[in-house]
Amino acid sequence: MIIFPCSKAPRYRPFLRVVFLLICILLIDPSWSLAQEDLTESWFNPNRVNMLVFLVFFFGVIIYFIRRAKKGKSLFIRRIAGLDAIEEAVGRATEMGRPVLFVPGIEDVNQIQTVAAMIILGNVAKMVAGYDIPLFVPICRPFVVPVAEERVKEGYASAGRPDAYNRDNVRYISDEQFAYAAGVQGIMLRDKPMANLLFGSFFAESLMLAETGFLTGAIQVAGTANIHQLPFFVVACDYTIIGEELFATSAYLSKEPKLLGSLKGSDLAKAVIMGILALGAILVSFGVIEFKNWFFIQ
Amino acid sequence: MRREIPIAICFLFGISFILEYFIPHEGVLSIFETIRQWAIIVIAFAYVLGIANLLRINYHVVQRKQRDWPYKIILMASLFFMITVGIVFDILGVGLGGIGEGTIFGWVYYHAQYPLQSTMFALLAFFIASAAFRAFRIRTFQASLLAVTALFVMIGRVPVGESLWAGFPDFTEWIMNVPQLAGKRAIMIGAALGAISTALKVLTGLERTYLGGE
Amino acid sequence: MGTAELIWNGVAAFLVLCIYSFLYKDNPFYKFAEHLVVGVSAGYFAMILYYNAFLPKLIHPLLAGQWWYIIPGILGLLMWARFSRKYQWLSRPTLGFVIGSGAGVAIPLYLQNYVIRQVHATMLPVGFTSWPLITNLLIIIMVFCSLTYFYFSKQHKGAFGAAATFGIWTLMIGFGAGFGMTVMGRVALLAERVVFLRDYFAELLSALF
Amino acid sequence: MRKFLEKLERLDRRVIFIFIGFSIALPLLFPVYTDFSVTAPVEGFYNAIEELPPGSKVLVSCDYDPGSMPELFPMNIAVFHHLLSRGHKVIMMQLWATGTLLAERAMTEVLEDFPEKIYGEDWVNLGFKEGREVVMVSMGTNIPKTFPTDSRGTKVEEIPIMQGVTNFDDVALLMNVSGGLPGTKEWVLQVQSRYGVKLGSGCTAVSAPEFYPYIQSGQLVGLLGGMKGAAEYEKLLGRPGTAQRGMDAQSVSHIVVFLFIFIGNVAYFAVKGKKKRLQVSR
Repeated sequence: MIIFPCSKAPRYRPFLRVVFLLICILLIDPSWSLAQEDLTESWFNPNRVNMLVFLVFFFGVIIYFIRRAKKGKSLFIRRIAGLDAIEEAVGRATEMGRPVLFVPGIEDVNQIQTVAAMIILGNVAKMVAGYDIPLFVPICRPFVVPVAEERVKEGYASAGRPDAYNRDNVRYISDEQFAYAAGVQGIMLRDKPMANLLFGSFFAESLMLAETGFLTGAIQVAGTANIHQLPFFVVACDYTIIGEELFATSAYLSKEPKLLGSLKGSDLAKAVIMGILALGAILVSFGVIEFKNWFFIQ
Repeated sequence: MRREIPIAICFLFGISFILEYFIPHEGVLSIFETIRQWAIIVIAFAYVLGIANLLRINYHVVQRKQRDWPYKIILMASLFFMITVGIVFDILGVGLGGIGEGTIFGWVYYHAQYPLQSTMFALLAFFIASAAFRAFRIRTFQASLLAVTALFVMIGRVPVGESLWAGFPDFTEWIMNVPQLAGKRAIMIGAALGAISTALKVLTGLERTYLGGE
Repeated sequence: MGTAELIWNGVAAFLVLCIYSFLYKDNPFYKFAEHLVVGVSAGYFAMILYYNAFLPKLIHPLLAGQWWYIIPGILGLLMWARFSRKYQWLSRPTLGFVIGSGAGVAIPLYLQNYVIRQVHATMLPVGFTSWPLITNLLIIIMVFCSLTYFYFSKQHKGAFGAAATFGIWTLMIGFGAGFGMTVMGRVALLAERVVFLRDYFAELLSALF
Repeated sequence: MRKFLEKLERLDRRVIFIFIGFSIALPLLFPVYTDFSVTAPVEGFYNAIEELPPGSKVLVSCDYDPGSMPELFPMNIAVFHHLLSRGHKVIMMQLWATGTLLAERAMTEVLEDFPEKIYGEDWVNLGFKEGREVVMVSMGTNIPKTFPTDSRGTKVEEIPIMQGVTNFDDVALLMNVSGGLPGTKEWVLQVQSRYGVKLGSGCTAVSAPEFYPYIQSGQLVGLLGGMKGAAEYEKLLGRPGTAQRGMDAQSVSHIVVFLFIFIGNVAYFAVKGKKKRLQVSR
């Protein structure tokens, strides 16, 4: 496919140049920076130049590091502790011969957190495959069902056990948040899984699931980027993967570890953000607010 | 082809939605609004898959008389009941069909689903107490920070706290506006960068595991 | 309250008690309520989607001659290819559409709301001369250290590790505060349920005697 | 003794459940109304309504759902009651589909005290409109165009209360009962900062801290945060409702949780258990 930037890199270069040029023009041309009252007829929103610059910078950095990793340059990434926690929980379940439960959150597959959860799910399936213990995946949104089925099936297949895959273990329960929680609690209470893995986008049901899981004596590992629910996971689970670590874990576990380059990219972006923050704070302290204002988005 | 076309579609729609963010043109916005509606339609179709999955699994349980099978009959019966009074009654023109106020569907919603839902939600009052009792032990420094802040904020929010120490509300406010806010911002920034890079990998087809194997 | 309403509310009160019986332990009443809520809510959502999405967003525009709505119709129908083992792959374009548009919508919004807006809001004047300025400095230091915790390219050792540790402390204080804040809301939920039960039994008693 | 402490350390959760249940139920069944002071944001909210000349038109946007109902419904009732008792006219609308029914229910309860108030003259429900911030902004240019009919299908031109209402300049005050998004934040950013309308908010306890800065900056005239805010407001109104009674339950249950944590720690230190549950990644 020629349109994909990474598979055929040289073809991508002219495109990048054009984008770069455009941004330069946008930044220099003063007519863009004059905020117009009525934008309904124009083709570019000048109030969002700052967003465009950031987006292009961030995309560029990520793609650069992924390409570097693909070329075989070694990139140092520290071990992500969440991985050990998942492996330990699944390991304990296999020792005890008790099921593993994977809860992928309650949002649809068009949410990035759910996609990250699906990537992790495939690898959990791979870990479980050899041991003849069931892997239950209760699901809240119908659209997630086919994706989860595929991921589990593929996980079993790549571990050489396609026969062990049981379609009935990927279960749609209900779209309604608390009905879903009730259904998952039912699985926890009656099938007694030894490892509860809760990854994805959770809301108020987080504590219900984690408390019921504790009651059944399971080892619980949870991960979410929903800040308001993190306190409950931290309190009630054995191990909690916080915010960005969820995406990092999924990057680590994804098919090509080389995609870890994206972690480097996001690290660089973080460093730049810290620099901007420091500079901005100093400038504002001295009464220069133009720099800060540039980051204002309407 | 079985993988390239889906990935191309993914890329195309993804990039267009990114561009849409920068285009304030009315015509363009209305096109994208239509496409957003499409996603809702497509998801509605997927619902049939969900219901089929639910019925298949529960039917298997009943057929094989596995544990708790009578309850699965209740589950399927209530599902069929809702669909019957919702659609079938409406199409047949039987009274009280359809959804909304004053229909059987509405009654069941107000007197079964709503109380069940809100009662499940209210179970959290109990769980939050048992979780606090168990976890808030002064074991390590980190655990103590967690426990002590939780206690302060908790007591500072109720009238009793204020009568214990007049400065409690202000102190709670400070915790919320300084350390809580700072931690929240850091998680937000990190998580957003992680999400964006994952999204980018999905769009460009670098991460395509969601499509499944061949 | 009329007799019909009394009976309907009686059903509701019974179901409430069924759920609360779970607090003692799992039992047939709870199992009944659990399966009922799953079945009813699945049916409920099917109806909501039928009346609020399928009919008004697809069928009505199509009947009104807006032919381009055939595209989501086809994409939706392709999902049903999942029922066949042989043609399962036909559902993939639809997956691509939903995931792609979701990711595309998310990217600028995440960047705007969770990155740039936050950066903008954190650029605060700092100093040592007054309490607000010191507080601002504290906020910036805490954001810095917490971000350090999410840094993957470097081992958490030495000064860097110390910063990350301070970052975790900040996160812990934040989580504690979040937990403490929520207790009130959860208690309010239970209070509302108690009031419902109290009112119902009061009505019931006055109706009976 | 040691055995007792060990038992206490790993107390059966059901004991906690019983205590929590009673600590919430008993104060609701036998209220005592413990006293508490009224905070400035609530006073600001109350005064904003008090200071209006009678007959002022107040727009109330009820943006919440059954999930946040326990906290916001008592507030909603109190606001309607206050407005009608001062002789103001209530124009209500919703940006959440689930809010319509709840707002109507709140009004029905309030109207029991004011049987003389007439729909269309003293209050009107414009109903729910999809579109979140877009609706807010378009109301800024033209309210009748945004809501051509009320929730009952009557044309806005035919409703007496809506005569002379074209945009935010024609309402004396805007009140938002906010359960999440879109809610107070959006009203502040999209409407208050653009059109300078006076805005008050009632929100859940969880989101209140987010809105406090708006009070400092004067963008909100007042704020009711969660059940506590509603209780303070009810106190000012001199009309004890669910919230004020709920505050007793809040105080008692919070003390109970506090005591349990305290007992747990005492027992823990006495036994010096080695169990390790809480970990955070390094």
